[in-house]
Amino acid sequence: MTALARWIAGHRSAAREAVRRLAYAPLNASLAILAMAVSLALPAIGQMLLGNALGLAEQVAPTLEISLFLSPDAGRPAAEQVRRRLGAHPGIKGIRFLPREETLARMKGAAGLGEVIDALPRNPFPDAFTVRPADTAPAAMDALAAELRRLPQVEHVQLDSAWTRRLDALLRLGRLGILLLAGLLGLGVVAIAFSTARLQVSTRTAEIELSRLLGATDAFVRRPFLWAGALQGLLAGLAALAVVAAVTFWLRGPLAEAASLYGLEWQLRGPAAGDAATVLTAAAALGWLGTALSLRRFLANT
Amino acid sequence: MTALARWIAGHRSAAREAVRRLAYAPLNASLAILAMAVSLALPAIGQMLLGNALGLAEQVAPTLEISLFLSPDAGRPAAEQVRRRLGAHPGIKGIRFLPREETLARMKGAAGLGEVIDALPRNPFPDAFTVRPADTAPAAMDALAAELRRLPQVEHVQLDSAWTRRLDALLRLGRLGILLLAGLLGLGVVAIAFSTARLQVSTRTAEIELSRLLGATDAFVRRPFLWAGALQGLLAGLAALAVVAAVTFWLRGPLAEAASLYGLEWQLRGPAAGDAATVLTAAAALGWLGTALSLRRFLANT
Amino acid sequence: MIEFRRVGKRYPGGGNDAVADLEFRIDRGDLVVVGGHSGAGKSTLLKMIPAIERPTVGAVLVEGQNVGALRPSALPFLRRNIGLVFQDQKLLFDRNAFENVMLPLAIAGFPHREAGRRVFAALDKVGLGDRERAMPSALSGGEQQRLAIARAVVHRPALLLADEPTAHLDPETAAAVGGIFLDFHRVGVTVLVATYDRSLFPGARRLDLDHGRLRG
Amino acid sequence: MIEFRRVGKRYPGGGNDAVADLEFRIDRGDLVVVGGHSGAGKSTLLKMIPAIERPTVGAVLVEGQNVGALRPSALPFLRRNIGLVFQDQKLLFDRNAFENVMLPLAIAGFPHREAGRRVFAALDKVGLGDRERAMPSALSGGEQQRLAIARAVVHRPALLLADEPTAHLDPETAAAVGGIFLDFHRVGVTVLVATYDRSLFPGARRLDLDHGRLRG
Ligand SMILES: Nc1ncnc2c1ncn2[C@@H]1O[C@H](COP(=O)(O)OP(=O)(O)OP(=O)(O)O)[C@@H](O)[C@H]1O
Ligand SMILES: Nc1ncnc2c1ncn2[C@@H]1O[C@H](COP(=O)(O)OP(=O)(O)OP(=O)(O)O)[C@@H](O)[C@H]1O
Ligand SMILES: [Mg+2]
Ligand SMILES: [Mg+2]
Repeated sequence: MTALARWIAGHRSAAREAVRRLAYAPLNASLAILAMAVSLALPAIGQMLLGNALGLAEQVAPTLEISLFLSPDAGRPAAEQVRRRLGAHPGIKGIRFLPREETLARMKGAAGLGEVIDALPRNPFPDAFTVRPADTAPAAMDALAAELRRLPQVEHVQLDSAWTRRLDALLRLGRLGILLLAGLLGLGVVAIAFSTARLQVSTRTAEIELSRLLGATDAFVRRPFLWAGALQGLLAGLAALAVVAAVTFWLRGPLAEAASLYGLEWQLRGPAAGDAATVLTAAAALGWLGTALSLRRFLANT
Repeated sequence: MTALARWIAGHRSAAREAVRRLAYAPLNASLAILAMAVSLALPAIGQMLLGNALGLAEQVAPTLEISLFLSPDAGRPAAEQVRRRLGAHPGIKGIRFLPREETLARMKGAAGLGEVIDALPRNPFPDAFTVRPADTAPAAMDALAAELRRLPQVEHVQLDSAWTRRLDALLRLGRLGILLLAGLLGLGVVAIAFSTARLQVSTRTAEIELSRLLGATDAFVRRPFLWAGALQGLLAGLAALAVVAAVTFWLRGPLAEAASLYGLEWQLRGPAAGDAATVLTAAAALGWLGTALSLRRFLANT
Repeated sequence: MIEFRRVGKRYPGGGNDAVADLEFRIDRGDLVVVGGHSGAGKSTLLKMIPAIERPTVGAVLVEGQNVGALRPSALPFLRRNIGLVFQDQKLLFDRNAFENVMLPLAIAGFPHREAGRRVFAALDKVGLGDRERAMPSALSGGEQQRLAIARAVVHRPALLLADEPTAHLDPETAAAVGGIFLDFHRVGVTVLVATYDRSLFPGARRLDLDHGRLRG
Repeated sequence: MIEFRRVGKRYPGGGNDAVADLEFRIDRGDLVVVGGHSGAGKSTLLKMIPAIERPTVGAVLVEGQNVGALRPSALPFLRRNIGLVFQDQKLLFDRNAFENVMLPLAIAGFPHREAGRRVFAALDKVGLGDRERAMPSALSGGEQQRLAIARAVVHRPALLLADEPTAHLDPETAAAVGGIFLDFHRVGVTVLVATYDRSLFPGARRLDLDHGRLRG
């Protein structure tokens, strides 16, 4: 046998042995897989929700706007000139023009003001623009507003900076929460993977010790454990994905309903194929890693 | 020795033995405690946040209001009469009167309207009330609005029912999320407690079998395990409370800041003493229960 | 005290009867040596007395009780009156010598003080008086066997069952250990020993097994 | 082949030297019986050859190598050429007889087919040819001991170390097992046996220990 063939044969029988071990104590294996799956599912759900939230933010983003009111005396040509300058500005992503006639009509529709407006001698409203800035960070919006204030014919620039600060605070809070969750559950996954491996090692102490007395290399001892750990992680990853799918299915209805109340047409999407692959890889890697750490401690002590 | 003294002595030595076992494998014990603590901490944090959210809702509740606009011709006496009827209504928790003069002054201050208002021949705004309903459920608010609409001199009743529906949808979503989290983590706690007990039983199979051969009763075998399980649960509960306290401390600043942006003076509170006691009791009980289940399976099989 | 009535035992999955047709009586205070080739059924015979194994046919009576039919909750009280030396010793390797010997006393609920005195006495008797803090893995094979014997006699049972208790002992130590069993026999304890070394128990009654059946 | 040079061993925590001043040579193909009272140091002597224990003073040479100074990664290759019968047998109770005997071959990376043939041959040799699917817990004490012997010889090692391999065997079976060791000796294998039963190995060279020192 060549060294390679020997190596492959070694791994083949180690993998067989790993499957045999999991099947030998199915309840133990299932419990460990379940516990790991729960810990994996929560960050996976978080990731899925975050991905969806980003998509949603794209849709909601237009509310981060700056309003420009021209002087009431500025004519249409002046307005046209302002529009060109806004269009050429690199910091601006979109422009909407609001002619003064339209504003007047809208104000009339508003409750309790019809009578008032009718009493007016002339249209008191100016032409206006709403612009969508490319960068919606509060500081960037402030700077852009100050710049726009200096344009000719622009009498008033309005920027709902309280609102942008609120959104920003909310986003920071959300990120903090997810960070916290991921940290806590990361700890949980590591603890479970490690102690599962410990359990498996501890029920096989006699076998490990004997094997070494009979001339087994560390690699020979380690291989079936590592295979079992990775396999168990993989199964936990699959279970976690099943949980995520169930949660997606369950939340889709209520979330779409909530979104429709805000006038949004939006549907929760399940995790992307890439994310699913990441979960499986991470799960198998974690199972492998926890086992390797456990083994290192154990093999060093004996 | 009386039977009671014997029973107490048995439990005393079982508890001593339990402590000895935990101390004998401190890493195993710490890992199990850590994993359980993480699973306990998340619902505990959820509970703490929920409690805080309820307090916050109390503060925010005034925004769930109904606005009443009187006819512009109604004089102050008519307004006074309406106020009395509102004050006597059992479905109304609070009333605020908004004189037409104040409304006019406020409208003048609003951007771009100063000129318009000055041009008006007379004050176009009516007297108004805002009332806080006792029951803020959407259906109750709709009914109350309909009733108020029938009051004499009331020309218009405005109810931001879209907003109340949004809040309601959000609350339902939040409850669903917490339910989901509690369910998942409940599963996790059970799995960990059970498999921790299995680990402890499986490393002591020889001892259990020998003890039975030497005439130990099931109670004698069970006692130290149950004590160890409960003790471990209790320690996990303490660790979970420490996590909750750390989270409270960490979130207090950002949350207070976010609240202040909404004009709220509000501070996150840690878990109440009662809630902390509940966590500890539940943790010890869970540890005990998982161990008992594990032992039942094992002792039945041997 | 002990009576076997046409006792047979076939292990689940085993093709042949491990023992068959066993019929004998042992009186209180008897000293009996159980003999026979490897696999003859000696251990099986001994294990049926404390109901570690139950007969598939026949009845084993101890003090008039059919132990094969005892409820599980009644077993502890039967077993606490028996001293057992297992063929594979069954020492606890995460407990030191003292704690190993303490176990039967803890199970019987002996007061701590009195129990400690008895443990030291038993360790002394098997020549391990100075090893009470040693873990079993730090004892030689023969020392482990003597530890198992100390554990079997520490609670002064009325019945001693010993399965090859001198297998790992040199002739001199074996004779000393045999002497312990003879001492117990002398004070009225019923003793059954499975052993190949009959010379240790001169004058003992013999039960010789051959493929599960009594010979002669 | 094996050389002890003023070897001494004191276990950590042990008060006395387990062995001291051991100085001897064993040539390839020798048959040696190690004797001495319980606790004399027989197991310690045997364990130092495959470096299961390391001497605290002196050197143990196997094929010219100082095994006490071997790097951990070199141990497997030393041990694979040795057949070991442990005093406490060290069978795996969650594997059946076949799998227990298979272990040394799996470790050495034998091809599956050839390994299976050898396992059956070894089981036959110790009289367990029809028990290959039995779990060790379903074997009598003596059968377990023979299983341990089958495992020690299955890979046909150049050196056999056996620690009381006949302790649980009746005289006839013990003689048969002794014969196995004599057979290996006859084909050139070096054999060291710790036993009280010297009559099994007539004409063997003797190393007698007394409180850790060689006698005579
Ligand atoms: N791991 C250990 N730690 C401490 N002391 C030990 C250890 N192993 C053996 N000993 C002591 O070393 C001495 C020699 O032990 P060894 O096992 O070599 O004796 P032995 O000749 O094999 O005895 P036996 O015939 O009873 O098996 C004994 O006193 C024993 O208690
Ligand atoms: N748990 C079991 N399951 C199946 N067969 C068993 C079991 N225990 C023992 N046997 C078989 O029953 C027969 C008698 O076993 P027993 O242990 O009573 O023999 P023994 O006389 O004690 O032998 P030894 O001297 O070798 O210990 C043997 O053939 C053995 O293989
Ligand atoms: Mg036997
Ligand atoms: Mg020895």
